[in-house]
Amino acid sequence: DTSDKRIALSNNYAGNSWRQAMLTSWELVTGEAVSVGVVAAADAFTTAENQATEQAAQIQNLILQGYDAIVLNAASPTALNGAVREACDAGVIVVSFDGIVTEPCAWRIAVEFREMGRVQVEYLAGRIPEGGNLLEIRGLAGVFVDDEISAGIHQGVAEFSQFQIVGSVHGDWAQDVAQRAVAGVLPSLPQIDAVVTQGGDGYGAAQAIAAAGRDMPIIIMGNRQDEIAWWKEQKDANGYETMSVSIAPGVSTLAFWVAQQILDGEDVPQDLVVPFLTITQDTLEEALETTPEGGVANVEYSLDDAKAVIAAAK
Amino acid sequence: MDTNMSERPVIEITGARKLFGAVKALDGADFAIAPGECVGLVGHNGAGKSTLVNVINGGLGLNEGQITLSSGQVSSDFSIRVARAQGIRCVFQELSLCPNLSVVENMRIAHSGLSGPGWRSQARSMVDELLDKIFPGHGIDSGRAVSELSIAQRQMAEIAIAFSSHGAPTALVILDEPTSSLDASRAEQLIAYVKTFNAAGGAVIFISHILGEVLDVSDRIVVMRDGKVVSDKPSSAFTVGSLVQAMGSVAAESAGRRTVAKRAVSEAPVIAFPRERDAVEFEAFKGELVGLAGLSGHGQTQLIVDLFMSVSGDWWARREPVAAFVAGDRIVDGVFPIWSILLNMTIAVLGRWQRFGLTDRAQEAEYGRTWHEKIGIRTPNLDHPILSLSGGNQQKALFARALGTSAPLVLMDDPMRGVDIGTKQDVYQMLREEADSGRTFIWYSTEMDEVCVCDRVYVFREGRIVRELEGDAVSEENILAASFGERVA
Amino acid sequence: MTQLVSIYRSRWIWSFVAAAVVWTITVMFTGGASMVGLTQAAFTFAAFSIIVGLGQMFVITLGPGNVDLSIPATMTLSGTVALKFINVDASLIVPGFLIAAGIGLGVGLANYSLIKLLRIPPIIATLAMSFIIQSTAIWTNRGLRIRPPQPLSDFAVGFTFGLPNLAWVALLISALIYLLLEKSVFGRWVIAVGQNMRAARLAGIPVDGVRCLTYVLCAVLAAICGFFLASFSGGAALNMGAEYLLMSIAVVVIGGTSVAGGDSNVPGIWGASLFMFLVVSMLNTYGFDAGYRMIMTGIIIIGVIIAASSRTVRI
Amino acid sequence: MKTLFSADSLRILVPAFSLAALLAAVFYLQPRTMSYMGLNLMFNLAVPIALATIAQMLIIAVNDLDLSIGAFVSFAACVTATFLESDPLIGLIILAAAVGVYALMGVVIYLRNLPAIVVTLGMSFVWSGLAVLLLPSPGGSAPEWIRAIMTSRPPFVPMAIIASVLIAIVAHLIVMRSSFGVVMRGVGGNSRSVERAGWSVVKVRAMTYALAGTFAVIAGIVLVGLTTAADANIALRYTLLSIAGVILGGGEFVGGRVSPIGAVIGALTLTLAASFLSFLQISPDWQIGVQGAILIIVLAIRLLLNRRERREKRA
Ligand SMILES: Nc1ncnc2c1ncn2[C@@H]1O[C@H](COP(=O)(O)OP(=O)(O)OP(=O)(O)O)[C@@H](O)[C@H]1O
Ligand SMILES: Nc1ncnc2c1ncn2[C@@H]1O[C@H](COP(=O)(O)OP(=O)(O)OP(=O)(O)O)[C@@H](O)[C@H]1O
Ligand SMILES: [Mg+2]
Ligand SMILES: [Mg+2]
Repeated sequence: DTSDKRIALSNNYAGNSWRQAMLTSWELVTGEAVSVGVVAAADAFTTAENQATEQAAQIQNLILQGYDAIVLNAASPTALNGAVREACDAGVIVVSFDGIVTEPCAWRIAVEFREMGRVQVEYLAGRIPEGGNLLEIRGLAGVFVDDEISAGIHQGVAEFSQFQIVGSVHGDWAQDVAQRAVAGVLPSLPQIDAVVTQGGDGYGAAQAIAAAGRDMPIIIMGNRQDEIAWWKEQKDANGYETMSVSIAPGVSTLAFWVAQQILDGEDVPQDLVVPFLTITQDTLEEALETTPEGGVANVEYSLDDAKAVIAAAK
Repeated sequence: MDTNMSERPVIEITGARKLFGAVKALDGADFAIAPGECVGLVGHNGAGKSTLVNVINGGLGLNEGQITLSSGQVSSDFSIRVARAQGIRCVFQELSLCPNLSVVENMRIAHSGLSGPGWRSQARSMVDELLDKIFPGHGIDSGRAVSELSIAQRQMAEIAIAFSSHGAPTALVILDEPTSSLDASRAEQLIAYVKTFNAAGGAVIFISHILGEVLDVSDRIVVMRDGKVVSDKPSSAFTVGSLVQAMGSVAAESAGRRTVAKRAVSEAPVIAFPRERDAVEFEAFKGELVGLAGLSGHGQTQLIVDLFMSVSGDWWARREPVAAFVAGDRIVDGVFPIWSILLNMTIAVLGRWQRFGLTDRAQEAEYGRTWHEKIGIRTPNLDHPILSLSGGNQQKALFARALGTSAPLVLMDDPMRGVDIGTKQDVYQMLREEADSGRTFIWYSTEMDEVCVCDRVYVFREGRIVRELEGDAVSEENILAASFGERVA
Repeated sequence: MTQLVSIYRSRWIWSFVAAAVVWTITVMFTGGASMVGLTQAAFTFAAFSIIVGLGQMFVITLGPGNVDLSIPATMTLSGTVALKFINVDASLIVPGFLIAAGIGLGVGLANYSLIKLLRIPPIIATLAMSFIIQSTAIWTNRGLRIRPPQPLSDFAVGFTFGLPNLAWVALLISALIYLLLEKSVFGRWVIAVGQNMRAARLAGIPVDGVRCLTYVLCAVLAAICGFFLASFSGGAALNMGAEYLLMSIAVVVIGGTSVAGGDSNVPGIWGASLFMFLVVSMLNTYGFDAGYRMIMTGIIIIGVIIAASSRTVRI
Repeated sequence: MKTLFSADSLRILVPAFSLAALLAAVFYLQPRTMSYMGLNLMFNLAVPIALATIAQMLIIAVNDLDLSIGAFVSFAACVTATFLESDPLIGLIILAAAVGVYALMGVVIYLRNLPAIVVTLGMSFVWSGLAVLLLPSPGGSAPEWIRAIMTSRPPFVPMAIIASVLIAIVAHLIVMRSSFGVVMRGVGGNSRSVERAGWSVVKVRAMTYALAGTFAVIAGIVLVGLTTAADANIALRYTLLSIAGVILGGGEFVGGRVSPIGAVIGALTLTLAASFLSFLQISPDWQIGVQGAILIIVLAIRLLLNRRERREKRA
C-alpha cells in the first residue's frame, strides 16, 4: 500500500516541447493516481536553468521535504551522484529516466540511445543500398545523450560502410540552432543523401536545405509534430519517405509507476530498458492525428505497462 | 626667510619643451627650487603650470629639456618612481585620492613601504597627527571612505597625505591649486603650515589663482605665460597688480557691487525653496545675483542641486530649459570625458536646433565658435577632447554650456575654481550684464570677494541657511560672523 | 577631426576584416563553389544578431553595469504569443507583429521599473525579469510550436535582389538606429548619460526618460527579432532565444562599442554578426571536433579584439 | 555627527539581513531544515558558489567583469575529476598553469586596453573547449581526500557553514585588511592615482587575476568533492550566479567597492532562495518565474534598508 507515500519529479529543464510534453504526461497520469489514492502526492519540480549543480541542490531540498521517492530526469549522469547518494542514505528511493544517473543505489530506466543512433543508419542502408553521404546533426556538446547517440551513428556507419559522414554540426537539439548550423556548412558540402539526427532538429535541417535549393535528402525525424507534418506534406506532394525515432516523453509516467512499485515493496531490478518510439511511413498518419499541434508524439504508460517492463528485466 | 641658494636645488629643469599635438604646453621653461623654499607659480589658464608640475613629478616625459636631481646628476630616465625616490610629492589640481578607500588606506597607496602587521594603525596615527597639525578642527574621521567626505575634506586629506613621510623623507611638495575648494580660514591654516614646513627644510611649489594667497605664502614667485617663464623674482618684488600684469591679463578692477533698484514688495520670486530646517526661507527674484556663503561643505551644493532637480525634469526635457547649472566639481558633476570640447559645450542647448528630433551640426559648430571667442577657451580646435584642456579652461567650457542656454535661472556651484583672474573679470562682467537683462543667478562661492559681488547673500551653517544679508550688509565681516554662529549686531 | 575619424573608423573596420578573412578561408574549402550560398546564409543569420545587437548596443552605451539579459526570454515570448495569435491566419500578420512589438514595450517598461523603483542593478533586474517572461511564455502555450502563416514564412526565408529579406529588414532598422544614435538629440543624450550620469542630469538631460526609452527600445527590437526568428524557423520554441544572450553582447563589443559606456558603433555590429556566424561555419566546414571548435572560436574572438585594439588610441 | 552605519558596514548588514529573513521563512515553511543535516544539505552546494563569487568579486574590484568564471570552474572540475585524481602532480601543474593564464589575461587586458567582457567571453569558449576535450561525456571521479573533506561531519556545526565562514574570513583578510588588498581596491577606485603613487598597476592586476583564478580553481575542486564526478557544462551557471552574488552582497560594478563577506552571504542567499522556492510548491509553469520574483524581493529588501539608513543619516 503506497497511499501515504509522496513522490517528487526532479526535472532539470522545461525549455522545449519534449520536456513540456513530459510534464503534461506526468500531470495527467499522477493527477489521476493521486485522486484515486494510489499515492498521497506526486509533485513536479523544475530548475530555472539546465545545470547539474542547481538540480543537485533541488534534490537535497526534496530530501529535506521528506519525499519517499524522487523520480529524476538528470542534467548529468555523474554530477548528481553526490546528491543521489545523500538521498539514498536518507532512505529515499531514486528512479532516474531519460537522463539517467550512474550512482549504483539509484534505479535506471534507460533508453538505448546507442541503438537509436544505429537503427538510423540501418534504415538508410535499406533505403539506399548503394550508400552515400551523410550529414550528422548532433545535440549539445559534453552531454551524455549526445555522445551516446553519436556513438551509435558511428557504429552504424562502421557496420554499413557504404555510408560516410561528410559533415557534422551541433544543433543543440533546437530547430533554430540546427537550421543555423546546417545553413553554415551546407554550401561547402558535396551532395547529401541523408541526414542523421538526434531529435528536435529535423525540421530545421529541412528548412536550411530547402533554402539552399538542394535536393531534399532523407532526413531522419525526431517525432516532433512539425517534423511529422512536414513529412506528411512532402509525402503527399512527392512521395517522400523517411522514418522518425525518439524517446516518448511519457516515459516519465513509466518512471512514476516503477517508483510506486518499489515503494510498494516490489523487487525491481536496478536497470530497466524502455524501447524508443518509432514512426514509420505506415504509422505516419496515425501519429500525426494523435500528436497535438506543435507538440511531440507521445505515449503514456500505465501500471500494467510498468509491470511488464519490470517483468521483462527480471 | 632666507634661502640658501648655494645649496643644490631639490630639482632643476632647463629648457623644458612639451608638445601636445600642435599645442606647446611648455615652450622652453626653466625652473629650479631649493630646499626650504616656497615658490609660487602663477599664470593664466593653460599657461602650462600643471604640465610643469606633471613633469616634475615624473608623470609626463619632456620632448626637450634636461632634469637635474638634487645629487647634481642629470636624470635621463626621469619617472614617477625616480621622482618619488627623490622625495617629491604632489597634490593634483583634480582630486586624486581613491574615493572607495578610507583616508588611512589612501595613505597606504601613497607609501608603498607601509605594509606588514600593524600598518593600519601606523598609517592612521601618521595621518591623524598631520591633519591635526595642518588643519586643527578638521573633523575628518580617517577611517571613513573618501567618497563620504565633502570636497573640502577630501582636499585636506590629500594635502595631509602629501606632507606625510614614510621611509624616504619628503623633500618637495607640489600643491596645484590646493585651496580651490577650501574656504579662507582653511587656506590660512595651510599657509601657516607651509611656512613651518619650509622652516624645517622642505620645499613647496604653490600654484593658485588667488594671488593674495600666493604673495602671502611664497618666498619667490614664478610667472608663466604660454608655456614660458616670463618672470621669476622674490615675492616682495610683486604686488597683486604687478602680478596680473606679468601674467598678461588686464589690470584687475575692484569687483564692486551693482546698484540695483529697490524691488517692489509685491514682486513674486522666480524661485522659492522653503525647507523646514532653514531659519530663513530661500527666495530669488528676477535679475538678481544671489550669493550662497558660509564655510565650505555646509550644504550649499546640496541646496543648488536640489533647486536644479526641482525645476528640471527626470523624464521629459523642455526645448528651452528653466534652469542651467555650472559645476564646480567638474569631473564629477560637469565633464563628459570622452567627448570633444564642442560636444561638451552644446549638450544643454542641443534641443534649440532640433528638427524632427535631429541635431543641426552647422548651428552647433556656429555656437561653439561664438563661445570659443566670447569666453576665451585656450585651444586651437574645439574638436579636441575636453580632457586635453587645462582645468580652468574646462571650467570655461562648462560656463559656456550654461550661459548659452536661454534659462532664466543659472545655478552656479563654486564655478570659478581654478579660473584665472583675467577670465574671472570677464565672467563677472558677463554675469552683471546678464543679470541686468533679467536673468537670475544663484552663486555659491568659497571666495569672499566673489560673494561680496552679490546683491543678496544667504549664509549657511551645518546644512541650514542661518542668515540673509542684503545690500551693504553683505560684507566679509558679517558673513564670517554668521558662518561661525555669532550674533551680528 | 580627421584624426578622430580615422580612429573611429579603424575601430569597427576590424570586425569586417575578420569576417572577410574567415569567409575567404571557408570558401577556399570548396575552391570557391560555396561563395554565394555561404554569403546568403551569413546575411540571413547575421540579421537576427544585428537586430538584437542594436538594442543591446543602446543599453550598453548607458554605461557600466547596463546590459539587458532578458533578450532571449523576450524573443521567446513575443514569438510564441504573436504566432499563437495569428494562428496560421495570413490576415492577422500585421496585428500579430504589433502584438510582438507591444510585448517588447511591456518588457522594457517592466525592466526599467525594476531598475528605477526598486533600484535593482540592471544586470540582475533583467535576469530576474527574464525568468518571469520565460514562465509567461511557458504558461501561454506550454511550448507548442504554432506554424507561421505561409506568406509570413515565405517572406522570412525569401530573397530580394539577391539578399535575404531579413537582411533588408536589419538594414532598415540599422539605418534608423544610426540616425537615432549619431544624429538625434536622443542619441546624444544616451551617450552623455553613459559617460557621466550625474553630470548628464545636471546638464538638464531627463535621465530617467532616456534610460527608460533605451530599455524599451532594446526590448522592442528583441521582440521584433523574436517574431521574425519564429516566422523564419517555422514556429516559436521555448529555447529559441538562448543563443542570443551572449551573442548580443559579443556582437556589440566586437563591433567596437565601448563597454565603459558612451561610445557606440552601428556598422561594427554588422561586421561582428557576420563574423560570429562565419567563424562557426568555418570550423564546422573544416570538420573540427566540438572541443577544438570552441577553443578556436575563443582564440579567434580574442585575436580580433587584440588586433582591433592596436589601432585604438585611447585619449 | 556620526551616522549609525558607515557605508562599508552597511554593505554587509543589508545582505546579512536578507539572508536572515529568508532563512526564517525557510525554517517556517519546513521545520526539518532547522537541523544539522538540514543546514548542511541546504548550504553545501553554496560553498563552491561562494568561492566562485569571491573570484568574480576580485575581478569586479578592479573594474572588470569575468564572463568565463563558469566555464573556468567547469574546466577546473574536469581536471580535478580526471588528472588530479589519477596523476595528482600533473593535475596540479595543469591547474597552476590555468591560474597563470588568468594572470596573463589580466595583464593583456590592461596593457592593450581591451574590454574585459570580450576577452573573458572568448576565454569561456576556450575553457569549455578544453573541458569537452578532457571529458567528452560526463564522468571522472573525485579524489578521495576532497571527497572526505566535503562529506566530513564536524561536531555541532555542519561542514557547509564552517567552509562558508572560513571563505568569508580568508577573503576579508586578503581584500579588506591586507596591504595588498588596499592597493587592489585602489586600482578599482582610481587607477591613475595608484599609478601616480609609483605602483605598477600591471603587477597589481596580474596578481588580482591570479588570485581570482586560484579561488575559481578551488571552487572547481570543492564542487567535484560534492558531486563526485564532473562534466564539461557542470558550472556554466556560475558566471551569472557569481555576478548576482557580488551585487547581492553589496558590491558595485565600478569603483572598487566590494565586500567579501557580503559576497559570501550573497552566494548563500541565492542558494537559499532556490530552496525556499522548492518548499513553496508552485505550479511547474511558474517555478522559473518565481525564482525571478524571489531575486527581486531579496533586492527590494536591500532598498528598504538603504532607505531607512538614509533617513537615519539625515535625522
Ligand atoms: N593631455 C593633453 N593633451 C593635449 N593638450 C594638453 C594636455 N594636457 C594639457 N594640454 C594643454 O597644455 C596647455 C597647458 O595646460 P596646463 O594644464 O599645464 O595649464 P595650467 O597652467 O595648469 O592651467 P589651469 O590654471 O587652468 O590649470 C593647455 O593649453 C592645455 O590645453
Ligand atoms: N544637516 C547637516 N548636518 C550636519 N552635517 C551635514 C548636514 N548636511 C550636510 N552635512 C555634511 O556636510 C558635508 C558636505 O555637504 P555638501 O556637499 O552639501 O557641502 P557643500 O556645500 O557642497 O561643500 P563644498 O564646498 O565642498 O562643495 C557632508 O559631509 C555632509 O555630511
Ligand atoms: Mg592646471
Ligand atoms: Mg560640494
